[in-house]
Amino acid sequence: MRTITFTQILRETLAAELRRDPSVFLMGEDLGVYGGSFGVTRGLIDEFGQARVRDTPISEQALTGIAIGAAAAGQRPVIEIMFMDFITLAVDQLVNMAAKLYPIYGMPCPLVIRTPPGGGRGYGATHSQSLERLFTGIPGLKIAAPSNAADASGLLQTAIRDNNPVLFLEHKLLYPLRFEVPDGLPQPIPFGFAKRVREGTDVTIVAWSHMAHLARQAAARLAQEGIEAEVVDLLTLSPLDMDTVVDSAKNTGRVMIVEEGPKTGGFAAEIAAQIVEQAYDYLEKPVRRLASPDFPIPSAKNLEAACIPTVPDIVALARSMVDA
Amino acid sequence: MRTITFTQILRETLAAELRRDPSVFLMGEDLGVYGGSFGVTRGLIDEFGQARVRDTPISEQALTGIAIGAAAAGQRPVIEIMFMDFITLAVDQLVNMAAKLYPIYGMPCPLVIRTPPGGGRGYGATHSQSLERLFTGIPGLKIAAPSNAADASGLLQTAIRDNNPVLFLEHKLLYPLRFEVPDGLPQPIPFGFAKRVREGTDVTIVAWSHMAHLARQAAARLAQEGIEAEVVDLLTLSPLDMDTVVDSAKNTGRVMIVEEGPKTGGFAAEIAAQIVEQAYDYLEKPVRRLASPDFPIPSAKNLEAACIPTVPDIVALARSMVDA
Amino acid sequence: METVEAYARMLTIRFFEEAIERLFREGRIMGTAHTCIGQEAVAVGVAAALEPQDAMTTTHRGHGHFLARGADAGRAMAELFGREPGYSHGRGGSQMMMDPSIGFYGANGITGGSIPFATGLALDAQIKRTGRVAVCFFGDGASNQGVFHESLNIAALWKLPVLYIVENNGYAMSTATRNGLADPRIADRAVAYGMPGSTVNGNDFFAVREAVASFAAAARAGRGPALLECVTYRLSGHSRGDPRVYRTREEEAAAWKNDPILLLEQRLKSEGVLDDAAVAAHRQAAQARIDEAIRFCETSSLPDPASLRDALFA
Amino acid sequence: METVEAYARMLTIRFFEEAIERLFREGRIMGTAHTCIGQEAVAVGVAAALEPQDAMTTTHRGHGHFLARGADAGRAMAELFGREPGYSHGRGGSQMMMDPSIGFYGANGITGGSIPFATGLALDAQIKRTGRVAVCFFGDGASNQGVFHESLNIAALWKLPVLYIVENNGYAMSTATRNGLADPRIADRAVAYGMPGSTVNGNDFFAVREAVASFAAAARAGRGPALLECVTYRLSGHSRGDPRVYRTREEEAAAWKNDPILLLEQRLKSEGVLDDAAVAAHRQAAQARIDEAIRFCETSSLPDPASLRDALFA
Ligand SMILES: Cc1ncc(C[n+]2csc(CCOP(=O)(O)OP(=O)(O)O)c2C)c(N)n1
Ligand SMILES: Cc1ncc(C[n+]2csc(CCOP(=O)(O)OP(=O)(O)O)c2C)c(N)n1
Ligand SMILES: [Mg+2]
Ligand SMILES: [Mg+2]
Repeated sequence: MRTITFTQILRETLAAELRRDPSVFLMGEDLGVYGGSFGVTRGLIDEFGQARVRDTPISEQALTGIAIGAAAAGQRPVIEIMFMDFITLAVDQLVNMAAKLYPIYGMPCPLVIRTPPGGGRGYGATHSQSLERLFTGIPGLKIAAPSNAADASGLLQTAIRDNNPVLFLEHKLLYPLRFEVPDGLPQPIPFGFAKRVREGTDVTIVAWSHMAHLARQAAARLAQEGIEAEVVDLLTLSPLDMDTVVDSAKNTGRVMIVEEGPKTGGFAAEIAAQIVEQAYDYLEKPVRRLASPDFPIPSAKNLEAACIPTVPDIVALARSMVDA
Repeated sequence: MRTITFTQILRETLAAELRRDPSVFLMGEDLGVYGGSFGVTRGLIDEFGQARVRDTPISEQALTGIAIGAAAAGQRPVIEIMFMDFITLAVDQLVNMAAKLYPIYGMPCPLVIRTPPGGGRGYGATHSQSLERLFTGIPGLKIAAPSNAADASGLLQTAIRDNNPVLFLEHKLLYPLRFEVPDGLPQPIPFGFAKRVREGTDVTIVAWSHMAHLARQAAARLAQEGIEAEVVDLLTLSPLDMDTVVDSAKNTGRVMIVEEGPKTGGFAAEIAAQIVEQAYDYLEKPVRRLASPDFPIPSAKNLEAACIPTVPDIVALARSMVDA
Repeated sequence: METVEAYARMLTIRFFEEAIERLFREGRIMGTAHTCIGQEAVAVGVAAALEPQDAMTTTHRGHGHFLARGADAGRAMAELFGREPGYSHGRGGSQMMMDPSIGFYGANGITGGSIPFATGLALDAQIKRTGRVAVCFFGDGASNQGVFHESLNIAALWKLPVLYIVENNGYAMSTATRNGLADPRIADRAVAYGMPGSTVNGNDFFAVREAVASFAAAARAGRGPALLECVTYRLSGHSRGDPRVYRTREEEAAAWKNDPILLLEQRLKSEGVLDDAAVAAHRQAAQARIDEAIRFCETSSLPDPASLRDALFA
Repeated sequence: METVEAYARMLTIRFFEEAIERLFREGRIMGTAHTCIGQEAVAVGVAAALEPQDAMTTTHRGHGHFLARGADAGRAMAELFGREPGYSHGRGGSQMMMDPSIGFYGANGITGGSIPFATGLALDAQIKRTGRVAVCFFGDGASNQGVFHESLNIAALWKLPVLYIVENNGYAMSTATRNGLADPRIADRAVAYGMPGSTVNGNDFFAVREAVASFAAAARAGRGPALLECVTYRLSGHSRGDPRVYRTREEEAAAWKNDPILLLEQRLKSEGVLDDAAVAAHRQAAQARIDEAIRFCETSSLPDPASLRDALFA
C-alpha cells in the first residue's frame, strides 16, 4: 500500500494509458506546460510531447467536437474541460453528436471528457456547479464519478478503454486529498457496479463523487452514536447499478441520497424514483434526499458553506431517519 | 367560445403582447417572412416590422446571449429556438448567464425562450428531443409547458410579463391541433399552479405538454372501463406546484407520471421523489413513471412510435396500477 | 472521376432528389428532407477531386454529397423510407446517415455540427500520417455558427488537412446570404485565420473539381486547411412544403438557366463527348436507378423495434 | 476624464490589485481572482473616452475596468472578502459584480460570455436610440470562442453601437497569443465582418483613449461596431499562485519597462504636469484609498445565508 493524492493517481493513470496505447492523447486548455488548472497533467508533456498532450485555444465546443471526430476515426482522446461549468458550451456536441453516433449511425466514439465539478473553494457560481444533471438524462453517454484515488484510477482506465463517450468527474475538493492505494496502479474497474463501501443495517446512504467521501465520514460518526449506516458509492451514474442500491434498501429499509447540486431536478431524484419502483415494499421510511438549496453556489465562504451538504448535515438527516 | 389551433393562439398572443408593450420584441431564425419553422410568427412582421420581428443568423448562442443583454437593459425579448434540440447550443448562456443574473448580480432578466420539443413527426434524433431535463435542475430558470391553446396563451402572457428567464415549451404535435378557447384572449395564468384537469379517485396521472394532452384522452378511455383517473397537468415545471400533485396523490393513493423524454434522468423522477417525500403514508402503490426508453428518438415511423408513450400505454399502466 | 461518370452522378442525384420530393408529396415517405437540386456540381465536383481514403462530412442537405461519394441509392433512400436496409436501419432518416467504408462520415442535422467533427477526422489523419484529407461541407448559414470560427482557427493553427467547402446557395432557409452575413463574401472569413480562401462558381463542375484538387494537394502536403466557397443556388425549397415566399419566381427562373446539369450537358455536347442520344440514354439510366431504388425500398422490411434494445452502447 | 484623474485611477487599480494579491497570500481572502497589473492604461483609457450613459462589460479580469468606470474600491473589495456590502453581497466574488448605476454591466467568469451580453446592451441602445455605446472587454483567448464570431457578425450586420475591446495581453492563462490564434493579429478578425478593426499600444493611455473616442463617436453616429485590439502585457500571474512557468523572468523584466503607470508618470513629468512631490502625493493618496477599503471590508458584516431564501427570482 501507499498513500497518494487524487491528482497524482490521475496523472499516473493518464501516463500509463498514454504509454499503453498510442491512440490515446490528451487535449484541453493549458494542459501542457501549465499542467492543467488543477495540475493533473503536470509534467506529462515532458514525457509525451505536445502532440499527445495538446493545448487548445479557448474553444470548448470545437475542442469537444474535434475530439469526437478523432474518436470516430479511431483515436482515443481524453479531453479536459477546465471546470465543469464550461461544459455548458459543449452540450450540443455531447448530446447531439457524441451520444448519437453509435445508437443512430453505428459509429463507436471512444472519448473521455475529464472535468471537475463542485464547490467548496469559493470560486463562485460559474466555477462551482455540479452539472452531471445535464447529462444523466441523455442516453448514449456514460458517467463516472469516483470519490477516492483507487476508484478514480480504476474507472479512468475503463473509461479510456471504453468505446463510448464517458464523462469523468473529478471533484475539485478531492484533488489534494491523500488516499491509500495498492502499490502500482489499481486494476480497471468495470462500469455499472456500485460499491457498498460500508456495511450497516440502520440506514443506507447513497452518494457519488465528493459526497460519497463525506458519506463515509458521516457513517463513521454515526457509528459512534450507535447508528450503523450502509454507504453505497455509485462509482458510475451511467450505467447505474440499481441492484446494489435496491439490495441495500431492502436491507436497511431506510434510504437517503446525498447530492451536491441543487435538490430540484438532480440525479438523486432518479435514484429515489427507482428505489420506490423496485423496493417499495421494503421501505420503512420515505426515501430522502439531501442536496444544496435551489440557488446558484455563492462565493462568500459562509454562504457557500451554508449551501453545500456537510458531514453534520448527513449525520443529522440519517439520525432523524433512524430516530423517528 | 371559439376553436383555434395552438399555433394560431400563440400568434394572437404574441401579437397582443407586442401591441401592449413596446419593449417586447421577437427574435430568432426565420421568424419574419418565413414565419418560423412551424409558422407561429407568420404574418407578424407585416404588422410589427423587422425591428420587432427580428430574423437572426444561425447563431443560437449569440442570439440567446444578445437577448439576455437586451433583457438586462430593460427590453422583453421573446426568442425562438427553432427546435428544442438546438437549445443545446445556448446552454452556457442560459445556465451561466440568464439563470445567474438575478440571484447573483441582482439584475432582472425578463426573457422568454420559445421552443418546440418532442417527437412524433419522424424528424429524427436531433429534431425530436424533449430536453426540459437540461434546465429543470438549474435554479433561476422558469419553465412553462402547456398542453392546450388556452393554457398556452395564458402562460405565454405571464412569461412575457415575468421579470425572469422563462423557457416556454411548445410541443410540435400540439401546433396543428384545435382547441376550444373563450372569445378574445384568455387571462394570464399565474405560474406555479398545476391544474386538476379531470377529477378521479382511482389513480392520478401527472403530465405536462403533449403528454398531458394524451393523459386526458387516456383518462376518457379509462372512464369507459370504469376507472376514474385524476389528471394533473403541471402547466409549469418551474415553479413546480407539488401541492396539487400531493393533494391528488393523497386522494387516489396511486400516482403515475408520464414524460415524453427517456425515462432515466427525466423530470418525472423529481416529481416521483417529491411525492414520496410528501405523501408517502398515503400511497397504496409505488409511484410509477411512463416514459420513452433510454435511446435517441429514431426517425422511422414504426421505431419512433414504439418509443414514445401513447394513449394505450398510459391506459395500460393506469389499469395495471388499479387492478393489481 | 471521369467527366462522363460525373455527369451520370449528377443525374442520379437530381433524379434521387426529385423522387424524394415526389414521394413526400404522395405521402409515401415521412419525416423531413432537404434536397439539393441545383447544387449537384458542387457535390460531384468535390467528390471527383478526392482520393478513396479521404473523408467527407455533410449537413442536413447531404443526399447529393453521399451519392457523389458513392453511396448506394437504394440504401440511402431506404433510410428515408424508414426501412431496415437504410444506412442507419431507419434510425437516422435523411439527416443522419454514414458510411465510413466509402469515406463518408455522415450527414448531420445540427447546422454547423459537423465542422469540428471533420476537423477531428483531419486531426486523426495528421496523427496517423495517412495522407487523408477531410472534406467538410456546410452552408452559408452554418458559417455563422460559432463552432465554424473555433474549428477554422484550430485547423489553421495546427495545419490540419481539412477543406471547408461552404456551399453558398443564396439562402439559409429564408435568410438570404447578405441578411445572414455582415460580409457575404464568405471566403473572406479565411483571412481571420491566415488560411487560404477562394470562391468558385459552384455550378461549374470543372471549376469546383480543380479548386478542390489543388487545395487537397496542399493539405496532403502538410500545408494545412483551406476555405472554398462554392457559389450556387438552391433550386429546391428549403425542405418539403416550403412555399418560398422569401424569393420571387422570376429569381428562380433565372437561376434555372444556370442549372449545373444543363451547363455540363451543353459543354459535353459542344465538346463532342456526348450527343443527344447519349444524353437521353444517361438520363434514362439514371432514372432507372432511382426507380429501382424505390422498388427496393418498398419491398424491404421495416426495422424491428426490438433491435434498439441493446444498441445504445458500442 | 482629465489626465491627472486618469493617472490617479490607474494608481488606484494598481494598488487595489497589489492588495488583492497580498491578501490572498496572507490567507485573508479566499476563492479566486485575476489581477490586471500592467493593463491599467487600457481600463482607464477606455473609461476616459466614454460618456456617463455608456455601458461596459468585462471578464474574469475585471477589477481594473470596474474601478476605472468609477466603482467604489471598498465595495468591490468587500465582494472579494465575501462581505455584505460587496457589490453582489458576497454572492458573486471577484468574477461576478455589476453596477448598472455607473454603466457597469458586469464581470463574467465564462471566457467570452459577456460578448453577446454587451451586444445585447447595444441592441437595446439602438432600439431606444439612447446614444449609448456598449463597450465589451475581453481577452486574446476569449476571441477564440465561437460566440465572439457569432456576436461580431450580428453586431456588424445590424450596425449595433458596440465596441469590442480585446486586450491582447500576450497570454490566455499559459497559452501565448500566437499559440492560441492562427493569426495573432486579432484586429484582422474584423475583416470577416466588414467591421473596422485596429490595433493600439494598450500601455499608452492616450492612444487607447483616442482610438476609443473615435470608434465610440462612429458608433453613436450609427456607423456600427468596431474591434479594437489593445496590445499590452499581463504583468501579474494568471491568477493567484500561478508559477508562470510558461514564460521567462527576463521576458517579464522587459515588460516591466513598459509599465503603463511609469510611462504615464514620465510623460506627465516631462510635460510638467506633475513633479516628484505630486507623484508621491498621488501614490500615497491611492494607497490610502486602498488601505481604507481594506479596513472597510474587515469591519463590515458577513452576508446572512438566510438572505438567499427568497432571492432566486426577481
Ligand atoms: C443548430 C441548428 N439551428 C437551426 C437549424 C434549422 N435549420 C436547418 S437547415 C437551416 C438553414 C441552413 O442554411 P445553410 O447552412 O445555408 O444550408 P442550406 O440549407 O442552404 O443548405 C436551418 C436554419 C438546425 N438544423 N440546427
Ligand atoms: C468558458 C471558459 N473556459 C475557460 C475558462 C478558464 N479561463 C479563465 S481565464 C482564461 C484565460 C483567458 O484568456 P484571455 O481571454 O486572454 O484573458 P486574460 O486572462 O489574458 O485576461 C481561461 C482559460 C473560463 N473561465 N471559461
Ligand atoms: Mg444556404
Ligand atoms: Mg490574454
